[in-house]
Amino acid sequence: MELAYALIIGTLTASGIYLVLRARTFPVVVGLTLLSYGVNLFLFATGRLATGGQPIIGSTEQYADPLPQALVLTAIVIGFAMTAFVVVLALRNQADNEDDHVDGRKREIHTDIEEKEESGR
Amino acid sequence: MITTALHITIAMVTLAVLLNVYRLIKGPDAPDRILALDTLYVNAIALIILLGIALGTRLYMEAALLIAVMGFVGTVAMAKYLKRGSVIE
Amino acid sequence: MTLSLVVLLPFLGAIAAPLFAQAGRTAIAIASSVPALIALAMLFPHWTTLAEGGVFQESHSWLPAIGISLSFRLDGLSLLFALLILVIGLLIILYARYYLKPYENVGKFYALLLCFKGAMLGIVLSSNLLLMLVFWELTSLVSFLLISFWNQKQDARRGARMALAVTGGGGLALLAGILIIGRIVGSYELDDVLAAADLIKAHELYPFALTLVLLGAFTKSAQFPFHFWLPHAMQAPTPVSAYLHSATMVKAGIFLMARLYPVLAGTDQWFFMVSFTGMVTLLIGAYVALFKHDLKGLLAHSTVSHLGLITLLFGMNTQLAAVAALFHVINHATFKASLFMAAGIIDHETGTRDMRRINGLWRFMPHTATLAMVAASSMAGVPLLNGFLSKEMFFAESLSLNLPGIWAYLPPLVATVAGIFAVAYSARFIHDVFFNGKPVDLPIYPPQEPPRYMKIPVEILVFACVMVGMFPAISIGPLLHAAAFATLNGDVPEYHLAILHGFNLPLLMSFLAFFGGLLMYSQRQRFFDFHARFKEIDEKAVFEKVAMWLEDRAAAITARLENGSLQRYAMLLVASAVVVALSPIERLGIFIGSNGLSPIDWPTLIGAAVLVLTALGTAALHRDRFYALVMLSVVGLLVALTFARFSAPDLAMTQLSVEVVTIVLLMLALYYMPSWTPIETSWPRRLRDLTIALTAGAGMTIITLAMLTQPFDSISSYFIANSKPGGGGTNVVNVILVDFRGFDTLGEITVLAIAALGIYAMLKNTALTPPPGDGLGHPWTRDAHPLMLKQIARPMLPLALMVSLYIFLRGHNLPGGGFIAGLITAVALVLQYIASGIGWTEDRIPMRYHNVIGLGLLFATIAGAGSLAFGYPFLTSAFGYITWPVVGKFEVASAMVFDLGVYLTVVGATLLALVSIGKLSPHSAIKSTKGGM
Amino acid sequence: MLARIGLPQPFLSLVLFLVWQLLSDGISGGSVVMGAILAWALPLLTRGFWPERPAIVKGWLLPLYVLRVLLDIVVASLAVARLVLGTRKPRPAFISYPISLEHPLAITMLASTISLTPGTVSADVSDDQRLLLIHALDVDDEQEVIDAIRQRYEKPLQEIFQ
Amino acid sequence: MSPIAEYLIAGLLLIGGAFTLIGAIGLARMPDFYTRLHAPTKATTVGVGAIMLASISYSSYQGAGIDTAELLITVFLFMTAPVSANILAKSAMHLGVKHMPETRGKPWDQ
Amino acid sequence: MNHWLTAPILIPLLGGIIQIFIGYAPISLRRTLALATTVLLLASTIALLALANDGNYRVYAFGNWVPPFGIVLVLDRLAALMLLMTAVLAFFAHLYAIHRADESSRQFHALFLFQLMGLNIAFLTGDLFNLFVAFEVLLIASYGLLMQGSGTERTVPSLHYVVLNLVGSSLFLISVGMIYSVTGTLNMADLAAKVPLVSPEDQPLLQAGGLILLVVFGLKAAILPLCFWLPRAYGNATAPVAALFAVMTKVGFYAIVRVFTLIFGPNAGPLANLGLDWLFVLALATLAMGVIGALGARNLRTLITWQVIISVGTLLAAIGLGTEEGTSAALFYMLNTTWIVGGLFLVVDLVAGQRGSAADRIVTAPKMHNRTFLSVLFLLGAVAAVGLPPLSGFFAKLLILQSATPGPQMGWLWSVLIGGSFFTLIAYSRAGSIVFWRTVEGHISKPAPLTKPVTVAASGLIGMAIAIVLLAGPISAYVDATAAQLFNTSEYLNVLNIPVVAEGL
Ligand code: NA
Ligand code: NA
Repeated sequence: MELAYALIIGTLTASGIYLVLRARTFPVVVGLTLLSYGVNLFLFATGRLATGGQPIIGSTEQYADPLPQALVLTAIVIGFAMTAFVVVLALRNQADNEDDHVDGRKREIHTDIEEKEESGR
Repeated sequence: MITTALHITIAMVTLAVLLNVYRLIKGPDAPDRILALDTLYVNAIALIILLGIALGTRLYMEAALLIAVMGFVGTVAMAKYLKRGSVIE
Repeated sequence: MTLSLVVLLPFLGAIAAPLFAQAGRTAIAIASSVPALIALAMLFPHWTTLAEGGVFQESHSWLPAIGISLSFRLDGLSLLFALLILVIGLLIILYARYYLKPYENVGKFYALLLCFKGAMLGIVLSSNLLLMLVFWELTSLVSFLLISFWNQKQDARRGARMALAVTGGGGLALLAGILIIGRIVGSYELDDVLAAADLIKAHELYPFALTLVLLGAFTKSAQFPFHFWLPHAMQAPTPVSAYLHSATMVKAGIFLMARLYPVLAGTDQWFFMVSFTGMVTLLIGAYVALFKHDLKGLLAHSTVSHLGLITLLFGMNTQLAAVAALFHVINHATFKASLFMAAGIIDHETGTRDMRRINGLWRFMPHTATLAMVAASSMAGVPLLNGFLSKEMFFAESLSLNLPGIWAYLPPLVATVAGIFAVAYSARFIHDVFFNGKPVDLPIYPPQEPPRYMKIPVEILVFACVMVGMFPAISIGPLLHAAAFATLNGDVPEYHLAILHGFNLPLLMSFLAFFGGLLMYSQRQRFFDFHARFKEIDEKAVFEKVAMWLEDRAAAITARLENGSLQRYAMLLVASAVVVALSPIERLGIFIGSNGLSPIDWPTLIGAAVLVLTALGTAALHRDRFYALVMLSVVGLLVALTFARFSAPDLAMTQLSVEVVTIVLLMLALYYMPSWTPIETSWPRRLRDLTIALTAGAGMTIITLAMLTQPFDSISSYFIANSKPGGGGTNVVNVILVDFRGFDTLGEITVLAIAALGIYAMLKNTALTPPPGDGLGHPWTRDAHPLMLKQIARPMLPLALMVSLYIFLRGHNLPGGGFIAGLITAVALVLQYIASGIGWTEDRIPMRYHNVIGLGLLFATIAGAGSLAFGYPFLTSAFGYITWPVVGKFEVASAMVFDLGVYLTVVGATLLALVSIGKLSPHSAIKSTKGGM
Repeated sequence: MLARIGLPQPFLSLVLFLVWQLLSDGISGGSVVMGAILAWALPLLTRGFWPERPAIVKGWLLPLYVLRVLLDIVVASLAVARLVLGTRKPRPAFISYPISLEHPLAITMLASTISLTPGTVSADVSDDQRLLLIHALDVDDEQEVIDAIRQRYEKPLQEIFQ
Repeated sequence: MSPIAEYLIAGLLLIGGAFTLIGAIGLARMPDFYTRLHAPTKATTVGVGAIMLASISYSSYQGAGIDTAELLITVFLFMTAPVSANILAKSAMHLGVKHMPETRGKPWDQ
Repeated sequence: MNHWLTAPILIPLLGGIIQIFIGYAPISLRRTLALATTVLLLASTIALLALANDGNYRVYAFGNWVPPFGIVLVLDRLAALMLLMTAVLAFFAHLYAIHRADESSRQFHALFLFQLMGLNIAFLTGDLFNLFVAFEVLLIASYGLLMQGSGTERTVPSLHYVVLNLVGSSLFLISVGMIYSVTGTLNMADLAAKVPLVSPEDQPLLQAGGLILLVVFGLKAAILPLCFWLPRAYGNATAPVAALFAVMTKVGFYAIVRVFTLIFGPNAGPLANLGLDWLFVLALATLAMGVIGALGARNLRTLITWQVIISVGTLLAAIGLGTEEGTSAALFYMLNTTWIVGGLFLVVDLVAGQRGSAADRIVTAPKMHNRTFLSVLFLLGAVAAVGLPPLSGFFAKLLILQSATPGPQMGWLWSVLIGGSFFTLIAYSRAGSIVFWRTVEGHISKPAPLTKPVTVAASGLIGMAIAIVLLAGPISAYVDATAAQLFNTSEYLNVLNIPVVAEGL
């Protein structure tokens, strides 16, 4: 069980980081989402894995560690807020640069085209 | 006997999940993928209910309800995107 | 009090003087003279004590932690310099009154001049090395402003910058040197340092301290190879040059050598560093001075040369040489200040400083010419003038140096050659300016004598030259003795101040220099021709070039590193985390803790496999953005199932709701973006990214594995035990959120609220044109709101609200709570937006989302603050059970109000964010009249 | 009449009341009181979203209809199962079905019923709400399908929605 | 728990599992999008419905009283599945997704 | 329990909530209320500093839960110093903002106040996870503030800033997770007690967690190689925002000081002084990088942004010495650099407003209307920033130089710090002399007016350079005591023993 779980976290982290390192805003946002999934699962697992141990008093005999669950809940909400913000920022980038490159490449591309046009003439 | 039936059912639903994933990856068109995802949501509901039966708890029932709601909204949003581009306008 | 007041007065004057600027130049000159006059009056009574080698001390504690105190010390040495500063300063003030034009900013000029005077007095009177350094750097700063007084001239700006760089930089070296001395001695007080002279010289850090201190002294005193700043500082108004480069600024370095003479001198290292530097400077300055056509340039290089002479004397490591050095300090100050002033008068009256144009002024201004010629003669070392006396002492000392072998001839040879040059450039100053035919093309013609009072300072100084030259023992003897006494720590050698010491070798050298110099001047054209063969180096241009080169290099390096590439920065961040974690993880290896691995069931395994597969798929197929989103949804769903599988129903629900909202959000964004991601990164770069990503993933796998299999003990048992009795709820996670760690939750909803507000603000005036179709050639359809969806969506709203309420109410005891309930409500409303559009929906929503957010935060805060009224800390919860007929027993908890705040914030924030994006759409032209936003 | 006492959508209120009982931990005094409050408050709160007059006239006929549909679903599911598992190729068709219902909700219910019952999916409703596009999985004769739908589902719906 | 109840629950479970699986098989096997659309909308709905019934029966036989949240989920699924199918079909028609050549009739322009 | 401990958090929170509600009220009302909030905050932080100055720890247990189970605020000298420093900076920045910068959006004041709330939580909290939450609050507000203002040039730098910090937040969570997974606690005092006792098998996890945490704080502090996002982000923010952001890097610095003295400090057993050797080297490299950047800057704003990085390098180098003296010196320096850099951002904005299209670029431009006033402010700021006497920067640098003990470390620190001062001196003198002196005839027609608020704000912050010198004695005594308190970690552990309120009123 633990190995499978560890591999899940590893995969999510690796996929997330690879996407975060891309050059366009959209994959970066997707990567951040994947990364936060991995991180949340990791944080959750700091309380170790429990089956049928919902931390609802009276529902079971052995309770899973509730603290990491609360922390992850907070982390999810904050992560959601942050994702929303960065998505909108990506939109602003698109609006301001007419391009979704993370470095806002509009001008360079435009000048490239202009240069080509001039040399063509 | 219920336990055996439960295990068989879980196995069948798990297999169904795999088939869904197959369609999701295979496509070939975007609506196929959304359809696969939608089905996956419904199968997830089944899995959660089965988990509740297996664990003898009803604490996951609301989670199942939530999957139903969220799966629907997700599907609608995706399908609308394909058709209309702007999901909210 | 006296000493600190002496230092303070000029600064006070600097504040007061500009107030008199309106009243005219005379008024401000008089006002500016007051501090110096008071100071002289205050110092005068101490003269007798000081002449006998007495010392006045005054100390106020300031910052003991740093070792800096307001300690001042007046002894012979500081008195000598203080007098130079004050007296010449007064003359300069008088001179400047006539030099400056009425329209110039005289207020600023006098204020800066007084600041400078105060800083100089601070240097010479400080008895704490750090305090001295404060004033030292202050002189650099103020001189920067003085040199650039005419800052509209490029040369003035550049000269000032260069001076600041050299002297300020030297000051930094001096700082390090002083810090080392302070560390060796354990104090920065001069008394302690002087007492620890042997300790310092024996210390292993002595070479460092010496080098650094000398760097400070040499830069300030314009010693080779730092001499280049001084001639360019001549861009300053002439009163400034006269003051800074005769008596003050450049003498600060000399003062420093004198002050620390007992502490640092006497070693071979001192000898070689100081005497060699002085020698080179002496020669270079003298040589270059001859060829300068600029009147002030000649004087500036001559100053460099004389400073070299004084430095050389200090470097000789003999007491007599030190006395000679001090004597020359006085003499140089007097004749050089008067020469600068004379040059200023000439400049003032002719409009140029170019000696090739200035000729034959004797006929136009004989009075000035006489004064200048006397002063120049003193500079040349003509007998009966003060310059001759100290030069004789210098020649004598150069002969008495006991260098081995042939090196013994070097000092006298250098001294004589330098003397020849000095006579030659002095002769040029006299002949080329006042005789040598007629003026050429002067901007102001005919030149006239300057105003009467402008000459008085020159007259006084020239008078001093003559007096000292003729009656040295009477005029300057006691002061020199007192200074020497202080410099040498009481160890003053026998010496005689007389006009002539008989016919001896030094006198012969003087004759040699005198006639050699005249001969050289008469043959000047040959020398000029010879000199013209070398390209003249403009140090300012070189400095400027070096500075520009530095800046360009710096800009290039910066641009290379800070290249504006997020990919680079993100890579650095991730790589940093990987690198620091590498060694502990390596140490860990594939570690299975003592709890071992537990068996896995098939459904979980398959779920895990699907999760891994879709996560990798999302990354691998990310270029097809919609496809990636679908994959991402599956990942999100499976993460939720994972939470459910491992006993976290609350998390599963939260994850589910958040995930759907996130997907909607991403799709809203995707509408305006390309559907495909192009390949832009080269494959080695992608390989590098892949390596980093895989390393990070492997690291996380190893860590998770080790962590999950290790036994552990946490504070959680407390939460489980106290959740019901202390928090009133059986859902421990919820009780943690709203009670045990309610403060986290308050922060969390604040984040949500701020995010929504920020998003709203960011999109307020954004215009985005969506692409006409989906990128695959399909234009978007016409109908936005299909019938079935619209019909089904409506009953969902009240149903969803009911479910929200249900989830909200049970949250304290069972899975659920304000956050999840809020998301359900939000999603139900989002469904309305999707099904029926923004205009339709907003007309039916009674409240602005901003206010919903505000209410949410307010509820949460009020719920938390309620406990304050009962004397309990913020966020202390209270709960109780109420029994009503029919309804039965139910729980009422303050945490519910808090949770209501969470609910409202979530609803408001989620909708504000999503709808703000939706409103970008050109189709949402039918904006609502009220509601929503 | 009911609208005047704050029940603009009586049928909705009833459904809400029942749903609350479903959600609650068994039926109790508390759940009834709360259910009643919600059944009254929620429709009022969301009144703006229901601009039309109440649609369902003969609500008591609805359970019967639902039961029939459920039965059809179960029975016909088997047919689809056979097709899915078998080797025979399906014979699909797009069928345009002329709607005689008028109320949008009624049309929606009909379309939903068609989709839920195996073998047919409502693919689209025309803009003028006169035609329904049905995709049938395995049919010989399109008219047969149309008639069956008309008889089994549209007629009863017409009665409910008058 | 009585044996009949056990049989009933086990039966419901197996039926539910079977239909869920059949729906998935249909999704995987059917030749074009429109035919695939049939499988999950019903088979899966029926399957999950059966599992819900099993769950309701199981928990009520466990003596926890009748808890009917499952019913709500099922109703919800029945309400939404046709809408999902409808809007998916519309998007498929819009994109001109290929259908079997044997299909009679034409999809509508969107 | 002293309820005043919550004042620096609740005051801006309530002020921010009010701003949300009155977003559409007249701007004068919004300004008045917002500024009143900041003034109130300033007053409360002064009170807290007076309180903390007795050297005792004050603990506030939220929800009346005993530590380590609930979240606690801990007020000590360091926290009080950070609070006051921030409040002073915020007051002047806010004052400057009400001139015009707040007109760009109705959310400005709310964001500004929430930013302060986040900062203050970060300084006060005694809980590692709550520190994460505080970081998120201040970050999200800073994202919003960064995007204030018109024009498109700040979008890309903001995007970079946000994405990097999101990755940083993930790393923060990972490290918190690692630390919790070993120690089972989040309270800093409890962590300090438990870290030394960790078993050898668990040490690698804890070490990795601690080091990743250092990376996270290093990102906030903008230490090399994690500093490159900063110049463009700050360089494109509106002036009051940039000024306020002078404190943002200090949050990273604060977190490093707090966590790496208390939890991984000298008493952490096998993990004692974790990462300290890395820190020193990287700090010096950061300092050097900052100097290079400043030297190559083509406009004043960029110059100041690199000054921020120079400050960070200097601060962390002093901390990297790992001594009480070094820490004390760093704290003294921090006050100076934070206020001065903030002030310089404001001055540069005023300068830019008077130079037409040349703005703050280091080029020839028409003469400014208020050249004398602005040049004096710039001169004072530059002198204080470079560290020349007689202003505060000199004493701060002196303290840092003195805090090194002879050895290779001292050699490196002195060379880089003194060499860096030399080159920044060149950079500032060149920039200043060109901008203020190299002018063409005439003035631009419509310069931005120097209204009272902006004048007071800019001179107020720059004036701190003099105020610090005048108060150098008390300040130096305070930071000495602060460093001593920091290094006496055993006292901090008493936080765990505070009683909760047994019975209310
Ligand atoms: Na001449
Ligand atoms: Na698109």
